[in-house]
Amino acid sequence: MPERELTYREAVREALRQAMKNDERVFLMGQDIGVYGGAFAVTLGLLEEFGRERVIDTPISESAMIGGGAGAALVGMRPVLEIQFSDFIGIGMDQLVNQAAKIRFMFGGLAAVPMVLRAPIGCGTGAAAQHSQSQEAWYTHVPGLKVVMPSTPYDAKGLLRSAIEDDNPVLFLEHKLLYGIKGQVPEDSYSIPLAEAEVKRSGTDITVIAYSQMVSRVLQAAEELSKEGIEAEVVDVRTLRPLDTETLARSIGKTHRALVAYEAPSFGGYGAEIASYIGEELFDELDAPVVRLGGLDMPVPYNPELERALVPQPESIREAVKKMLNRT
Amino acid sequence: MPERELTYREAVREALRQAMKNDERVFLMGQDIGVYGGAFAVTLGLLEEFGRERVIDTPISESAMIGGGAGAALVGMRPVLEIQFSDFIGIGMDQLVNQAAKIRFMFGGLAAVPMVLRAPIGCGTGAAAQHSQSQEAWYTHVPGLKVVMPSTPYDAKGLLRSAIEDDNPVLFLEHKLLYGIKGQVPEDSYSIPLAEAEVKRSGTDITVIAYSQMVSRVLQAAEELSKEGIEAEVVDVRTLRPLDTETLARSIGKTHRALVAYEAPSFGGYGAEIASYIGEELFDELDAPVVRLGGLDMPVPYNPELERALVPQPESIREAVKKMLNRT
Amino acid sequence: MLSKKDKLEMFHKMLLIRRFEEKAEELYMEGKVFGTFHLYVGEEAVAVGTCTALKEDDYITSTHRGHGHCIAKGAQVKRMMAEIMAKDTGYCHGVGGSMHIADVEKGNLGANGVVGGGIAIAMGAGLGCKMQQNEKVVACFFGDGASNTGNFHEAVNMAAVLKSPVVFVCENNHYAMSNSVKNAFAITDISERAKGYGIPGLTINGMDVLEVYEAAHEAAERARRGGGPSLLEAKTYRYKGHSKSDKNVYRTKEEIESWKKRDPIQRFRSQLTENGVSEKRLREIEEKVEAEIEEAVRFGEESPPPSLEAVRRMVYA
Amino acid sequence: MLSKKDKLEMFHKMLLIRRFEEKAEELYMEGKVFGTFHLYVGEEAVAVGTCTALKEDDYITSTHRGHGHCIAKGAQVKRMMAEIMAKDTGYCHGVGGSMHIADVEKGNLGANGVVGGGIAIAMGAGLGCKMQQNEKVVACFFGDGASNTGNFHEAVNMAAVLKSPVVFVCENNHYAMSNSVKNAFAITDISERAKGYGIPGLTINGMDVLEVYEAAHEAAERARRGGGPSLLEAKTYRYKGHSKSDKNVYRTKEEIESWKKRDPIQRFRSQLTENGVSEKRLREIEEKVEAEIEEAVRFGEESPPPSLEAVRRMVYA
Ligand SMILES: Cc1ncc(C[n+]2csc(CCOP(=O)(O)OP(=O)(O)O)c2C)c(N)n1
Ligand SMILES: Cc1ncc(C[n+]2csc(CCOP(=O)(O)OP(=O)(O)O)c2C)c(N)n1
Ligand SMILES: [Mg+2]
Ligand SMILES: [Mg+2]
Repeated sequence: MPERELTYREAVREALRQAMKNDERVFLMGQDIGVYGGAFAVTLGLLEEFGRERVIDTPISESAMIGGGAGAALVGMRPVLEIQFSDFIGIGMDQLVNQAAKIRFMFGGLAAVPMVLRAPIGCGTGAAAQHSQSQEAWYTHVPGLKVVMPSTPYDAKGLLRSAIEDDNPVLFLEHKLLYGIKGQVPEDSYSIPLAEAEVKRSGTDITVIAYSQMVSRVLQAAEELSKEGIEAEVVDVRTLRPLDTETLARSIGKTHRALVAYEAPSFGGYGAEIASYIGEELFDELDAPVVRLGGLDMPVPYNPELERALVPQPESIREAVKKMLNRT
Repeated sequence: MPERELTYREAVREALRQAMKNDERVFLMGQDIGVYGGAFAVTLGLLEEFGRERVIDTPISESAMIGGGAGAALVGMRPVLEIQFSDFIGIGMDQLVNQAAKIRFMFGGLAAVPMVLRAPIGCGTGAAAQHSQSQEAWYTHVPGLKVVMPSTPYDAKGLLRSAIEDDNPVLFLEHKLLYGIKGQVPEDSYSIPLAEAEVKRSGTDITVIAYSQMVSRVLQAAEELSKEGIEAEVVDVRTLRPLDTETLARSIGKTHRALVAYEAPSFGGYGAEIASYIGEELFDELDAPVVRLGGLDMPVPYNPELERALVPQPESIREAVKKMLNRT
Repeated sequence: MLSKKDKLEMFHKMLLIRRFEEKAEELYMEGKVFGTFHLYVGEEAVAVGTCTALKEDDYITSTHRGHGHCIAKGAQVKRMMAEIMAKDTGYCHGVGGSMHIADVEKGNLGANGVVGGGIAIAMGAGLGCKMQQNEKVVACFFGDGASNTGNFHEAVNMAAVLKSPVVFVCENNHYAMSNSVKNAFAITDISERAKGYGIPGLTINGMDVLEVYEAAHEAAERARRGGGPSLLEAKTYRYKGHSKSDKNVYRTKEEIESWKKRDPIQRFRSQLTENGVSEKRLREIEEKVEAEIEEAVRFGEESPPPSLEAVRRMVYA
Repeated sequence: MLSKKDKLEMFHKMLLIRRFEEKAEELYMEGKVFGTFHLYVGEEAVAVGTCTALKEDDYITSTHRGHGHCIAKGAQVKRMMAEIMAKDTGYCHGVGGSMHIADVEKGNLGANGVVGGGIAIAMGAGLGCKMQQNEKVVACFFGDGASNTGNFHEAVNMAAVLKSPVVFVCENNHYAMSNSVKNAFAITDISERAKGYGIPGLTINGMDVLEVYEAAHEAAERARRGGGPSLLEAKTYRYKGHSKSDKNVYRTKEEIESWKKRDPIQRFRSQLTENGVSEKRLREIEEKVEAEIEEAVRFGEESPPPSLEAVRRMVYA
C-alpha cells in the first residue's frame, strides 16, 4: 500500500472518511464538527463531503448525544460521537455506563450498541482543571465498554477502523498533544485489532508500559537510557480494555522489571490495574517491585510550569528507570 | 457513654440528626427523603423533626442537586445530599468531579466545599444492572474528593460525623445489605477520623483487606479458616481516599501475605490501587503475590443465583486464602 | 379509524396488562418474583392508546414502570413472566428482570431503571429511522418525574432541532415516588414545556384510551411525515404503591378512590357496551386473559434458569 | 434610580472590560498569556447592567466568558491580569486561569469551564442564602448554548419549586461556538422557556445597559422579597471569535459589522452625553481605564509564579 506522512489528526480524519464511504450506517455527531471542523479540526471537510445528515452538529447536550448514539445504534446505525473535551463525558456518564455499555447485557445479549465515542484527553495546553483530564480509569472499570488510546498516526487510523467496526461501545481517546505529530500512514484502509498491545521498542533490562501520549515520552527516555547502557523495552498497550496481558507477560518474562507510566493522577489510575496484574500473575518473574509513575495527585493547574511538573516527563521516567535498576 | 444496639440505618440517621441539631448549617437534600423517609428509610422522621426547610425533597434532578450542594456549601452551608441509588451519581458526575471536587483547587485554595453525598451501593437485592453497582473506584481517582465506606453501625455513625465536619466534599457510600445489620452504638455523638483503617480481626497468616459489606463476609470466612488453623488478619480500610497505608503496612509486615476482596468488577477496581500499593511499597515483605478477589467482569444480573455468584462470598474468600497458603 | 376488532384488541390488551400486574404482585408475595417492580395498574389506557396508534415495526422506549408498554407493543406475557421469574426463557434470559425487559423484535427498545434514561435513546432511535428513511417513528414513554431530568430537556430539544420522529408521551400520574407534581413543578400542565422547544404540546385524559389514541395517532403521523416530535401529557394515576415497599403515606385514600372511579378499563368497557359489543364477547376476552396469564405463570415456573457461562458471554457482542 | 455617579461607574466598568479584553488578546499574541480564553467584547452591557442591579454582597456565577462578569462584580483588574498570566498574585494563585477566576469575597462564585456548569451552583447558592435569611440574591450568567444543557433545565426548575432567589441571565450572543441559535433552538426567544418552569421570563436588548439594569433590578428585588427566580434573556453579540483559534467561518463579516453598529459602549456614551455629561468627564474615565490596565499588566508581569509545594496543598481544605 502506498504510504505517506500524515498527522495524527489527519489519520483520524482519514479513518472517519473511509468508514463513512464504506458503510452508510456510519455517521458523526458532535459539537461544532461541521463547518468549524471540530474544536481540534479533526473533522474538517467532512461536512462538505458527507452533508448535514451524516455530520450532525448538536446543541450542547452531551448526555442526550451519548444516549442518542445508543438509540441510533440500537436501530442499526453506527454512530461515531465526538465529545469536545473528554472532561465532559461525565455529563453523559450515566447514558454511557448505564445505557450504552449495559444495554446488550441487560437485554440478555439480544441487542448490540455499535458506537464509538471519540474525545480528546490530556494536559499540556494550558487549559486548566476542567479541560485537561485523563479519566480513562473510569471507563476501563466498566464491563461492556472498550477503551482505546492510540499513540501514533498509524495506530490511530487502524484502531479507529476496528473501533467503528466493533459491535460494542468503544471509547476512543485522543491526546491533544498528539494531534500535530506525524507518522507514516498507508492510504488504504486497514485495521489493527483491538486488544493487541505493541512492543514499540525492544529491550532487555526493563519493561516500560505506557499508552497514548506517554509512549513518546517513554521512547524518548529509552533512547537516552540506551546511551547509558540501559535497554528498556517499551510496550504500548493501545487498547486498555480489553487488555492484552500476553504481550505484557512475554515482555516481563524477558526483562523481569516493570514500570508503568501514565498521565492521570497516580492514585486509583489505570496503571494500578496493570501493576496489580503483573504483581499477581507474574510475581515469580519479578526481580523488583512494579513501579507506577503517574501524575501528581491534584487537578491540572493552569500555570504551565506546574502543569508540566504534574505529569511524567522524559527526565522523570529516566530517573525512575535508573532508580529501579539501582543506577542513580 | 451509654451504648445500645442500633441498625446501620439507625446509626446513619442518628449521625444526621445529631449533626443537624448541633449545626444549623447542616441540611439534607434528596429524593423522597421527607415524608417517605428515603428509599431505604434512613431519613425517616427527620422531616417531622427539622421541617421542610432543612429536609428538602427535590425533583428527580441529580445533576442540579449535586451542583446545588456545591453552591450551598460555597456560601457557607453544609449540605448532606442523598442520591437514591449510587448508580445515579453518574448523572451528576460532572457536577461532582468538575465542580464540587475541583472548586477549591481551581480557586487557588480560597474556597471550601463542605458537603457530603450519601448513597446506597451494592448488589444482593435483585435490583439488576442499574441499581446494584459499586463504583467507588471512579471516585477514589478524583483529587479533591474523599470516599468513605463504613462496614458497621458504629463506624457509620462516627465516620458520618467526620464526613459532615470535613471541609471537603465527601462521598459516603452505604451498602444496601448493611442497613439492617445491628451493632453497639454509643448514644452520644462521637467521631472516627477519616483515613484511619481498622484491624477488625487480628491474625498472623495473611492480611485480608476489605471495606463496606465485604468486611463481614471476610470476617465470616476468617472464623471458618480459624477452625482449620489459619489465622487471617482482617483490615477494614473504611476510608478509601485518603487511604491509611500505615495500617496496611503494619499488618503485612506481620503476615507477609495480602488478599484484597471487593464487590466491584475486579478489572480496574479499587482493589487494584491497594494491590499495587502493596506490590510496590511492601514488595520485600511479601511471601506471595498480592491477590485480588473482585467481582466478575459483568454488570449485575437479575437472577438471584447469578447475582450471588457475581461477587466474593465467604466460601470463595476462604478458598482464595487457602490457595494462597497452599492449603487446598 | 379504529375498527371494532381494533377496539376489542385494545380492550384485550388493557385487561391483559391489569391482570399481568395483579398476578405479578401475587407472585411477589409468594416469593416467586424478586427484586423491585413498579405496577402500571390504573395507567393502562396510556400505553394501549399510544401503541395502538403505532405500526407494528415502529419503536417505543419504556420505563421502570414498563410492563404495560411492553404488552401494549405486542410482547408475549409468558416471556415477560419468565423474565420477572428470572428464567432463561424470559425476554432477557432472566438477566434483566422487570426493569429491563426489552423486545427489540417488536420494537420495544427496553424498559429502563434510570428515570429519564430512555428519552435520549428514543431521540437517537428516531434519528436513526430518519437517516434510514424507513418512515418509522418512536413513542417515548416517561413519567412526570422524568420530565425534570436533564435528559428530558436535552433530548426533546435535540429531537426538535433535528426533527427526530418521536412522540414524547409523558405519563403524568401525579407522583414521582412520593413527590407530588405540586412540589416538583411550578406549572400545572407539563405539556406547557413543549413551547420551550418549539414543538406541539397537548395535555390529554390518560384515563380515556380513545382520547390517547387520537392524540398519539396525530402526533405519530406528523412525525412520520417529517414534521418532527410532539409532547403529549397524559394525566393518569397509579393505583398501587410506587414499588413493593411503598406505604402510600404521601397521598390519601380518598384521592386514590376518586381516581379509581375514573378507571380506564371500566370506562372503555362501558363505551364498548354502548357501542353494541355484547357482554358475552367481553366476557370471552376476560376469560382469554385469565387463560393467558395462567399459561404465562406455568411457562415461567417450568422454565430453567440461565447459566452463568451463557450470561458471561452476554457482556460483549 | 441610578444616580449620575452610578451611571459613570457603569460606563467606567464597561470600558474597563473592553480594554481588559483587548489587552488580554494583545498579551496572548505576545505569548504572555496562555491556554484558552473567551473574550466578552460586545457583551459588556449585560454584565454591567446586571451587576449594577445587585448589592455588593450579592452573588454571581459566571462562565468561560467570564472576565466581564468578574469586573462588573467589582474585581481588581490587576489580580485578574495576574491570574491569566499564571502568577501567584492572581485571584486563583495562577492555578485557575481565565476559565476559573473566582472572587468569592466580592461574591463572584467563579467562572466555569463547563458550559452550563454554574447554573446548579447558582441555584444552590441561592438556596443557601434563603436558608440563611440574609436577603442576598444570586445572578447566574450563562450562554444560549448553555440553555440546552440538562443542568439548565434541572436547576431552573429546582430553583422555581424551591423558590431559590436567583436571576438567571441568559446571554444570547446568537452562537455557541460555531453553532447558530437557529440550529440549536426551534424557538426564537429563549425566555419562552420560563413558562415551562412557571417563572417570569423576559427578552431584553443586551446592547442597552440601562434596559438590562432595569430588568435585572426588578428580577433581583423580586427574588429578594421571596418571589423566586426569573429568566432574563439578553440578546447580544460577541465581536471576537469564540476563542483564540476561531476563524469565524460560521458567520459573515456583514453580520458582525451590523452588530458593531449597535455597540453598547458607544450607545451608552451617547446617552451620557445627551444627559449632559461632559466630553471631558468621559475622557477622564477613558484615561483612567488606560492607566488601570497598564498598571494591571505591570503588576502581572512583576509578580512571581506560584510554587508547586503551595499548590499541592490547595487540593484539600
Ligand atoms: C435517575 C433516577 N433517579 C431516581 C430513581 C429512583 N426512582 C425510581 S422511579 C422514581 C420515580 C419516577 O417518577 P415518574 O417519572 O413520575 O414515574 P412513575 O414512577 O410515576 O411512573 C424514582 C425517584 C431512578 N430510578 N433514577
Ligand atoms: C459541557 C461543555 N460542552 C462543550 C464545551 C466546549 N465549549 C466551550 S464554550 C462553548 C460554546 C458555549 O456557548 P454559549 O453557552 O452560547 O456561550 P458563549 O461562548 O456564546 O458565550 C462550547 C461548546 C464546554 N466547555 N462544556
Ligand atoms: Mg409519576
Ligand atoms: Mg452563545
